[in-house]
Amino acid sequence: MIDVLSGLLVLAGVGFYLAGSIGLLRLPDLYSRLHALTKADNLGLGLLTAGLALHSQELLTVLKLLLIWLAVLSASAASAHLIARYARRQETKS
Amino acid sequence: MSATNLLVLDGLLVISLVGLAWAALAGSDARRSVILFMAFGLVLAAAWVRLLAPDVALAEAAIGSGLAGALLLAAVQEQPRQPLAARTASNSNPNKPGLSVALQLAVSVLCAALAGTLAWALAHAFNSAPQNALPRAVSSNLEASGVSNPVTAVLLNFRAYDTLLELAVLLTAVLGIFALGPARPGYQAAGPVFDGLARWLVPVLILTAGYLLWVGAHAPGGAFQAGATLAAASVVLRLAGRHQIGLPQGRALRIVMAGGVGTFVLIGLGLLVTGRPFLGYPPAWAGGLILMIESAATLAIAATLVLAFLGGQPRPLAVRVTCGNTSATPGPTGKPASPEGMRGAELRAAEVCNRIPETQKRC
Amino acid sequence: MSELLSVSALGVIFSLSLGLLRILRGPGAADRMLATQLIGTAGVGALLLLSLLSGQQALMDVALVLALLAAVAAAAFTGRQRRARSD
Amino acid sequence: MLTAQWLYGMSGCLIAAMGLRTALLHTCLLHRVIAINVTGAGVFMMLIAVAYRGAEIPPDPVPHALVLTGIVVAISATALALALARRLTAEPSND
Repeated sequence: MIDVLSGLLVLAGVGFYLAGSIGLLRLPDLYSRLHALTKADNLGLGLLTAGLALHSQELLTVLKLLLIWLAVLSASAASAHLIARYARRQETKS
Repeated sequence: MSATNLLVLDGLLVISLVGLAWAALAGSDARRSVILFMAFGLVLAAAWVRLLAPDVALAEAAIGSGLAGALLLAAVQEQPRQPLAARTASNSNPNKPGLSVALQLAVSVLCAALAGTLAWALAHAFNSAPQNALPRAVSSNLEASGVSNPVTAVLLNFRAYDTLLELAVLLTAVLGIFALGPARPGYQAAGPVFDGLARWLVPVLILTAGYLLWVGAHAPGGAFQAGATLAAASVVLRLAGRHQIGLPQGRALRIVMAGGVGTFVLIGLGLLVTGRPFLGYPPAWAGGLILMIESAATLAIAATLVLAFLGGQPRPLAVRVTCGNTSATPGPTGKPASPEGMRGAELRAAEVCNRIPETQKRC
Repeated sequence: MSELLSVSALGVIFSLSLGLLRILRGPGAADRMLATQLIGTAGVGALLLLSLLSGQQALMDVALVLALLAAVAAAAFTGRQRRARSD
Repeated sequence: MLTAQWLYGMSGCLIAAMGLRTALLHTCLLHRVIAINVTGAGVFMMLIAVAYRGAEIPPDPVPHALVLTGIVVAISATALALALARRLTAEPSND
């Protein structure tokens, strides 16, 4: 049961990864690509870590997975903002 | 993983690596090249993992993509917006340098020949039976080395001389950077988003550095990875516009910088006095001594990498106060600053201030 | 289960190589930096999967360092204004 | 015969040669610094490929230690090169 659930979560995570990267490749401008990227960062890795955490037995591993996800989550939020602002500044400058 | 899956994985990684390296080397836009180089480092870390080199992957993740990227980006941002506008004004196309076609061809042929020779040598190495003498020597002596991670055992016990000399190289490099002038100016205070990022990223980085240092004895990790992670914490603080980035000042900084080599040499000499060979640890003490050396080396490496990011001798905090008074003193100081001199802090500060107009002239 | 994990790892690596296409295409520096972020995140995901597949606990540490340093690189990219020299 | 060893080793050769060519021919200092780093990465790939012994046998730790040392030396050399380049462009008598 747990195996099935964890497998489904991992697969869903990979799905979001692929969706995010296809969006990054196909969407027309920077800001919409930014939107696609955050899906891969937040949901893709989030679901993946959730699936892996269900799969693992040790508490330390679960905590590490949680830390990694939180790190990527807040780093991607902050860097998405910073990159968008950078692009915005470049636009207004030229 | 099945063999086919692994083959697909290897193929994707290798194609990505060669493609990224080629793209990073081509073109004339420096910012593009730096970003491509960072991506190259990320993929390279994955390749190290695939080749069962997690220690190297850790170092690559911390240094190759993160710190080297930050260092190169800081250098790019100093360049003029238009790539090389001033310097290649005579050259209409910066891609085609003034070198003659014949010379370019000759260099290309020589490099191709070098690649061929290297490939031939590698093929020879791969086809002959693997030389197992060294790995066997490592694994049979691992018990006595004081640590159970074979890479750490090689770095800090079996081939400790290499690491000692490497720390000396680091010290020399940072002294060279010092001699080239003062640090770049700091950044303006960051907005709330960046500040929030720094607020949690810095403690986590410091904690991770401590963890990597500790875990290096029995699992991938160690002084290099820990030092790089610690340096990243300071780099984030610097980017966030803080004045205090955790770098000690004046004499304390010098002690930390020299601490890696110093601890190493002192322990080696101490062992020599007790009748053992230089850096030949007694097995019972080896673990403790290695941890001691690694701690000092971590701090020294971190200080070196932070100073490398600053790009020169850090200005003493007092300079900001005294600069207004001393910068009126005329006269450019033509000679390079010699930070190892015996002058007092005020004199050094005055000299740093004098040099500011000179360095401001860059394009 | 391990077959599923290994296919997932391939999927993540494939998404990483899609990110590589964007980094090669550009056009702007910000686009390339976005793609680098994706490569970093995909690398973290792939490392976690491989860590479970191969039983190497250390790969989790590599993933952690990769995640943290990707944040540092993004911070360094955004080109913050330098202080005036006379501060 | 190990396919992975050949793949990574040979592409390491290729990358090292490409990097060396750019380091010698490019006009921009920053590109040259990046090129030297790429050359180093190619050499590291060769070393790690030599250390690889297949999935079952643990790899040779000595090249791993060499590469670790090499990575740290490479970044300190890069930093020194960048400081020199900065100084070079700062000199008014450059051109």
